[in-house]
Amino acid sequence: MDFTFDDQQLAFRDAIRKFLMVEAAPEMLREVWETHSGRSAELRGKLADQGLTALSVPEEFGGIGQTDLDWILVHQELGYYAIPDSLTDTAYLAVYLLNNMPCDLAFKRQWLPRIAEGRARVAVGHPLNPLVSDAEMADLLLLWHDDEVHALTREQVKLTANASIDMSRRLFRVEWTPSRDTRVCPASPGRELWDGVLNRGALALSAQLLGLTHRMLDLGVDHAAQRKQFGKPVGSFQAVKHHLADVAVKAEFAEPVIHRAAYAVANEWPQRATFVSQAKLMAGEAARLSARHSIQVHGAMGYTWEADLQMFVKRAWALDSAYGDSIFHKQRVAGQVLGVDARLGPGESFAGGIERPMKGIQYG
Amino acid sequence: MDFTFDDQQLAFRDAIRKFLMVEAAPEMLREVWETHSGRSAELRGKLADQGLTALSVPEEFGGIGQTDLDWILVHQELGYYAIPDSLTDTAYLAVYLLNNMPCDLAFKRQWLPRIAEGRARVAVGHPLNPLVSDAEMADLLLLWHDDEVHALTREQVKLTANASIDMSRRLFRVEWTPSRDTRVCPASPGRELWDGVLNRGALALSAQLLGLTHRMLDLGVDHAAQRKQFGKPVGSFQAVKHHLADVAVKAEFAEPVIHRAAYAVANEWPQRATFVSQAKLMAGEAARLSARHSIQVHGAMGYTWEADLQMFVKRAWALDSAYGDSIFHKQRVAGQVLGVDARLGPGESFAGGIERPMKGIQYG
Amino acid sequence: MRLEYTDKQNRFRAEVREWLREHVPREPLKSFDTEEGFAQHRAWERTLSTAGYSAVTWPKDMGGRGTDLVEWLIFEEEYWSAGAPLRVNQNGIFLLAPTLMEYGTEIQKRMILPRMATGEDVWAQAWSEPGAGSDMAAIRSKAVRDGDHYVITGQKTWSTRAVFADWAFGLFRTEEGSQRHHGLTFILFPLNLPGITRRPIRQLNGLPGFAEIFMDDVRVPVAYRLGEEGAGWNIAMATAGFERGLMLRSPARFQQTARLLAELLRRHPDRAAADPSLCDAVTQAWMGAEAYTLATYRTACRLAKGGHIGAEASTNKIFWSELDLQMHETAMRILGARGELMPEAPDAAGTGQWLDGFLFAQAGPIYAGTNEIQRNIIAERMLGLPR
Amino acid sequence: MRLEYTDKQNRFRAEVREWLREHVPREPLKSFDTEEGFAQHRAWERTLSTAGYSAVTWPKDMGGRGTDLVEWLIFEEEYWSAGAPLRVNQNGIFLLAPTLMEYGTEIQKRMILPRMATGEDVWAQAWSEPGAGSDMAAIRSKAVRDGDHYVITGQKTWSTRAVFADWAFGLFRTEEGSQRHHGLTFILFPLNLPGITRRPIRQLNGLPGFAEIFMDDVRVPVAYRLGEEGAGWNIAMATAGFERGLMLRSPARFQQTARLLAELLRRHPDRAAADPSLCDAVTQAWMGAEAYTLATYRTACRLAKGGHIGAEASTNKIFWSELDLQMHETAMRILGARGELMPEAPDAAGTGQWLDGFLFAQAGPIYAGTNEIQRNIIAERMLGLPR
Repeated sequence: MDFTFDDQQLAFRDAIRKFLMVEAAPEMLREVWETHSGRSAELRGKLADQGLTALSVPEEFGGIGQTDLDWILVHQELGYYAIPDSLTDTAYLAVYLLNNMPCDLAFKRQWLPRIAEGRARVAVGHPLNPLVSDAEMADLLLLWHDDEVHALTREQVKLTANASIDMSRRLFRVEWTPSRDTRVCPASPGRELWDGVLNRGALALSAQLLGLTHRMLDLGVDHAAQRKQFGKPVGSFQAVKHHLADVAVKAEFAEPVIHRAAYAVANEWPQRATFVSQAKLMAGEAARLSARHSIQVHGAMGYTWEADLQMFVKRAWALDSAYGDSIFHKQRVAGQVLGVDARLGPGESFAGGIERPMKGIQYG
Repeated sequence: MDFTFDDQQLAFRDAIRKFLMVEAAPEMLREVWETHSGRSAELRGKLADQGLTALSVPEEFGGIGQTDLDWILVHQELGYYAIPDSLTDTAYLAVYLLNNMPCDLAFKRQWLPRIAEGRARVAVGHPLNPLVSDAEMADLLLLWHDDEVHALTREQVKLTANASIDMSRRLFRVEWTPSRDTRVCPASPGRELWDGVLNRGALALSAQLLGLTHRMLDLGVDHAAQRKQFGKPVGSFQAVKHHLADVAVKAEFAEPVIHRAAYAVANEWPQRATFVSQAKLMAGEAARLSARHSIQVHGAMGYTWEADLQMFVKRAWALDSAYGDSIFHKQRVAGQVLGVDARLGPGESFAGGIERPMKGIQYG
Repeated sequence: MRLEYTDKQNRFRAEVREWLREHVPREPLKSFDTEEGFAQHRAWERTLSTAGYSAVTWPKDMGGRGTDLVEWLIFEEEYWSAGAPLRVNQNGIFLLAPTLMEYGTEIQKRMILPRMATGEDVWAQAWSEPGAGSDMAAIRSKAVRDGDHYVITGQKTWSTRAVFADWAFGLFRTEEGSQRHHGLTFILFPLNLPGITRRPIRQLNGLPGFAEIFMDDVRVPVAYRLGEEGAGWNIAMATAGFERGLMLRSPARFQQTARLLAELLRRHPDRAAADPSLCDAVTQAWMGAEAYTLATYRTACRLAKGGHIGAEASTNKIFWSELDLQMHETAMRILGARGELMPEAPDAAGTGQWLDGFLFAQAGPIYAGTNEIQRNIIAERMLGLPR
Repeated sequence: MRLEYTDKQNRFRAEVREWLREHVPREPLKSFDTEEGFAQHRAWERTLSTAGYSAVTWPKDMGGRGTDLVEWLIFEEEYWSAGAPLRVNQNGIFLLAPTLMEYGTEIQKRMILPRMATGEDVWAQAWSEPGAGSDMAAIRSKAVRDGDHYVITGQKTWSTRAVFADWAFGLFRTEEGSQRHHGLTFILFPLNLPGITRRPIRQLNGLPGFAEIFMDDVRVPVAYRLGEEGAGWNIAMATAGFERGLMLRSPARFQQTARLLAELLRRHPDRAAADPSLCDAVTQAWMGAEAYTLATYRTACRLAKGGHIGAEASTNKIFWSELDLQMHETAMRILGARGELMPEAPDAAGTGQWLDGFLFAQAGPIYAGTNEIQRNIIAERMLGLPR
C-alpha cells in the first residue's frame, strides 16, 4: 500500500507545470480563442516536444508507453492552464483505442507514430457526448456506431459547428454514413473499448476540473489579497476567507478520489466505473463551487470579460457535463452503492482484487 | 387585496405574547418537563383565562368563534415559548372536528363548552402520526379508523408511553377496538374532516416552527452579543453574523407563506393543501437551519443540557416531522407543481377562486 | 387580511393583458447591450408609454397611471407572463424616479420624468468607482462649484446601461477633504457633455452591459443637483433601499422563470426519470418564487398603510439572487451536455436563453451591494449584533 | 503508487478480524457517560490490551503492536466493521500519547503509556476554560512553582470524559503576567488530587459527557510537567494537529455509518420511493466516507515517507464533521416521524442509535476548534490570505 506518486512522476508533472506556466499565459489563450480553429500549431508542436503526444504510445510505435496514472497528473496541469487543444482526445483517448483495437497492424503503424510525433490530430466521437470536439482539424475521426469503432477522414463527414460558452472548445455535429469500409472494430470488443474511452475521458476531465478548481481558487486568493474595500484587503474579511476555504476543502478531498480512480482504471479494477464516476462527481462539484465562490470574491470583476477568471469558469462549466454529466455519473455510483450486493463499509476502498460485475449502460 | 393583519388581531397576539413571556420562562418549562404528565394544570388554567381554549369554539357553545387566521398568530407565540400543552390538539383540532362533524348536538354540547372553559383535554389521533400526543391526560380521544371518526375515553384504550427527544412531548401508542358505539362520524364526511385536521395540524406546527425559529435565533443573537472570544464578542465575527443572517432570511420568507396557507384554509381555497404543505416545508427548513446555526454560534454551550437552547432545538426537530414530515409535504407540493395541469407562474398566487381538484392521499 | 383581488384590480389585469397581447413584439428584441437592440428597446419604452404602462405607479401627468403598488405587481405579472421585453430604462424608472419623487424639485420632476417615461431619456446608474465597489462611501470623484455649475472630475465604473444611455446619476464629493459619507452630493448629468468618455466593459456573455465613465472637467449645471449639497449619501441610501427592496426584481420575473423551468422538465421526462432530484429542485424553485411574491405583496400592502422598508430589503436581495442562481443551475442540470451551447448554436434547440440567464444570475449576489454586505446589514441592523 | 494491500497487511487484517469476532461483547456496552458503562468500557480497554490492540501503533514494550499508520487504518476498519465499543480512552491514546512520545521523558513514557494501554488510567483532556473556548491562548489557570511542585489554581471546562477519568492534561500559565501563547506549560495531573472538584456537564442527550474541573491550590509534582516550562503552547499545538488531523476520527467510523445508512434505506423502500432524493443523500454519504478514507490513507503514506501534517488537518476536521451531520440528518429523514423517539421508546424499533448519533454529530463542527476557526486557519495558512 503506497498512496503516493514516485519522484519520477512528480518530476515530470513539475516539468510540465513549468512549461505551461511559460507557454500558456491567459493572453496567449485569448489569442488562440480568437482564431477560427481555436488551435495553435505552435503550441501543439511544443506539447509534442514535451513528450505529451507520445505519452501513451507504446515504445514500438515511437512513444514512451506511460500509464493512466502518469496522465492524471498531466491532466491536472492541463486543466490548471486551460489548454485549448485536442491533446486529450488525440494522445490519450484515441491512442487507447488504437492500442487496444484488434485492428490490423498497418492501421496502428499508420497513426500511432504520427500521433507520437505530434503530426496527427484525432477526434473521438463517444455516444455520450452529443457533439464531437475538434472534428474540423482532425486528420482522423474515430466514431461510435452501435458499439463498433469506425475510422473516417474529414472528407468523409459533414460538420456543423456549434459554439460553446467555453470559447476554447470547438464542437461539431458530425453527420456520416457507417459502412464496412469505415469499420475498424466490431461491436464485440468495441463495446468494452467504448467503456474504456468513457472511463478515461471522464478521468481526464476530472483531473482537468480539479486543475481548474485550483486555478479559480488561486485567482480568487490573488484578487482577495490585493483588492481593498472599506480600507482593508477583501481577503481579510471572514466571509471571503470562508468562501475560499470551502473551495480548498472540496479540492483537498476530490484529489485522492481522482487518483484512486486513475489507479483503478490503469489496473482494470472491477469497480473502476464507480470510482471514475465518483471522481467526476466530486471534481465537478469542487469546480462548480470554485467558480461560484471565486466569482463572488472577485465582486463585479467576476462577471466581466476582462478578468481572466471567466476563461476558467466557463471551461469548468463546460467540462462538467462532458463525458457524462453529473446525472449520468450519479446513476453509475448509486447503482453500486444502493445495490443489494453492494460491498460498502470499512476495508472495501481498495478491494481491487475482488470481482464484481460492472453494470452495463446502453449507449446511443 | 390586503396582506396585513388587522389591529385587533395584532393586539390579541401582543397580549398573548406578553402573557407567555411572564408565564412560560424556560425554568418553568423545565419544571413541567420533569413531571410525569409533562403538563401543568395551572398553566392550562391560565391559557383558558386568556381565552385560548375558547378561541375556535362557536359563541353558542361558550366560545369566541375565531378563525384559522387568528390561530396562526397564536401558534407562532406558542412556538416561540415552546408551550408544553395539548392546547393545539384540544382547542384547535378537536374543536374543528367537533364543529364540523355531523354528529348529534348533545355530543357537541357535552364537549365544546368544557373545552372552551379549559376543563377538558382532547387527544386527536390522525393516521399520519404514528403515535398520539397527550393521550394519557385526555378526557376524550378522537381517533381515525378507515376515515371514520371514533370517540373514546381513556378507559377504553390501552396506552404505551414513548419518550421523545422533546421532553415536552407526551406520545403514546394507542390500542383500541373500533365499534359502532365508538363511531361518531362515518367515512364519507370523515375523510374530508381528517384532511381538514391534517391541514390545520400542519398549519399549527408551521407557525410553531416559525416561532421556534425566531426563539432559537434570538438565543443565538443574545449569546453572540455577550460571549467574548479573542477579545471581541463572537457576534462581531462575520461568520457568526452570516450564520444568523441566513436564519433571518429563511424566517422572513417562511412567514408570508404560512399566512397565505392559513388564509387558504380559513377560506377553503382549492389549493389549500399545496399551500399548507409549502408552509410546513419552509417553516421546517427555517427551524432546522436556526437550530443548526444557533447551536454553532453557541459553541460548546450549544450542545449542553444547561443552555436553554436545547429545549427549543429538540422541539423544532420533533415538530418538523409531525403532521406529515418533509417527504410527505414535498410530495403534495410536487404533485401540484409538476402536474400537467399545474397553474404556475405570475398571477396565480392568490387564485383562490379557481376550482382545482385536490389530490387525495390514502391514509392508514 | 383579504387575499382576493378587488374587481377594480381584476379589471386592471384584464386591460393590461389585452393590451400586451396586442402590442408585445412577436419576435424577441435584440439584446439592449447592442446598439441595435438598445434602439429597439427604447422604441418599446415609447410604445409602453402610450398606454401609461412604462411607469404605472407614476402620476398621470408624469406619464404614468397613478396606480398603487399592488396594481404595479399585477402589471408586472401580466408583463412577465406575456414574455414582454426587458426594461432598458429600469435604472431610471425603478431606481432614480422614486428618489426624484421624494427629493426632486417640481421643475426637475417635470423636466425629467415624462421624458423618462417615453424612453426619450434612458438612464444609467453611476454608483461605483474603481476604489469604491461595495464600499460606496469611499467615493473620490469630485464636483467643484463654479458659479451655477459643478465641475466634475473623476471616474465611475460598473455603470449599468451607460454604454448607450443618455443620462446618469451618481454621487460626487463636493466638500474638499470630507470623509466617508460626508460631503457627498447627488448629481444628475447628461452623458454627452464635453469631457465625458465612456469605455464599455464586457460582461461574461461578451456584451458591454456596463461601462466606465471618465469625467474630465465636465461642467454640469447646479440645477441638475438632486437635494441639498452634501446630502447625497442619505438620498442615495433611499435609492439603494428601493434597489435592493421592492422594485429591482419584480416577483413575476421569478414566477415566470419557475414556470418555464417546470415546462423544461416536463419536456425532458428522461432527465427527471434519470434524476428525480430534479423534481425537487423544480418544486423548490416554485416555492421560492411564491415566497418572494408573497413577501412582496405583504410589503406592498404594508407600505400602502404607511409602513417603511427597512433592513428586510437586504433579505430580499439575498433571497431573489440565490433563487435566481438555483433556478438557472437546475435548468443547466436538465440540459446536461447541451447546456454549454450558445444561443446561436444550431444544436442548442431553443434552450440558449437558459445559458444567458445562468450567466446573468452569476451577477445577482454581487451587484446592488454584495450578499456579504447584505448579511452584515441584516446582522447589524435587523438583529442588533455588534459591528 | 500501489493501492493493493501487502500480504503482511492482509494477514494482520485477518488476525484482527478473527480476534474481534471472538472478543467483541455480544451485548452493546452501556454509555461510557454513565458510571456502569465507564467501568464496562475500561474493562474492554484491558481486554483489547491483552492482544496489544488498544494502541496498535505504539512500541510493543509500551503495550502496543508497533504497527505503522496503514496497519492502524486496517485495525480501525476491522474494529468498526465488527461493531466494537467506542474507545473510552481516546483522549489519552490518540491525543496525549503522540505528544508524549515526542516530548515526554523516558520515565514519563514508561510511567504513563503502559497503564494507559491497559485502561488502568483513563485520560481526560482539559483544554478549554470558561473564558477560553476556541481561543485557547486566553487561558488563565495558573501553576505556581513551589519547590518540586506546581500549585495549580483555576478552572477548566468542556473536559471530555473528566467525570469518571483518572488523569487529565492541559495548559497552565506558569509565568505571571504573561500574555496569550507565552508562559504556558503543559501539565499532566491525577484527577483525585486534593483541591480538585469536578462538576459534570450534561450534554444534549442528558448524560455528563464532559465536566468542569475546579482546581484550588492543587499540588502537582514537577515531574508531571510535559516538556519545558513555558513551552506548553507549541506542545499543545502538536496535539491539536493530531486531534484535528489523522486520529481523532478514523475513516472507518464514517464508512461504517455510510454502510448502515445504506442498509437503513434498503429496509425502508417505501421512503426511497416517496423521496428518491434519499438515494442521492445515501450515495453522497458513501462518497464522502470514501473520500475521507482515501485522503487519510494518502496522509498516512505521506507521513510514512517523512511528510508532516499541516493545515490540511483543518480541512479534515471540516470534512468529517459536516459528513457526520449529513449522514445523520439523512437517517433522520428516512425515519421521519419515528426519528424523535428515544432509544428506549418501545416503538423506536431499534433505530434509536441514529438519534444518539444525530445529537452527537451536532457537536462535531464545534469541538476540537470550531469549523469557523478551521476555515480561518485554511484561509490564512494554506491559502495565505491576510489575517
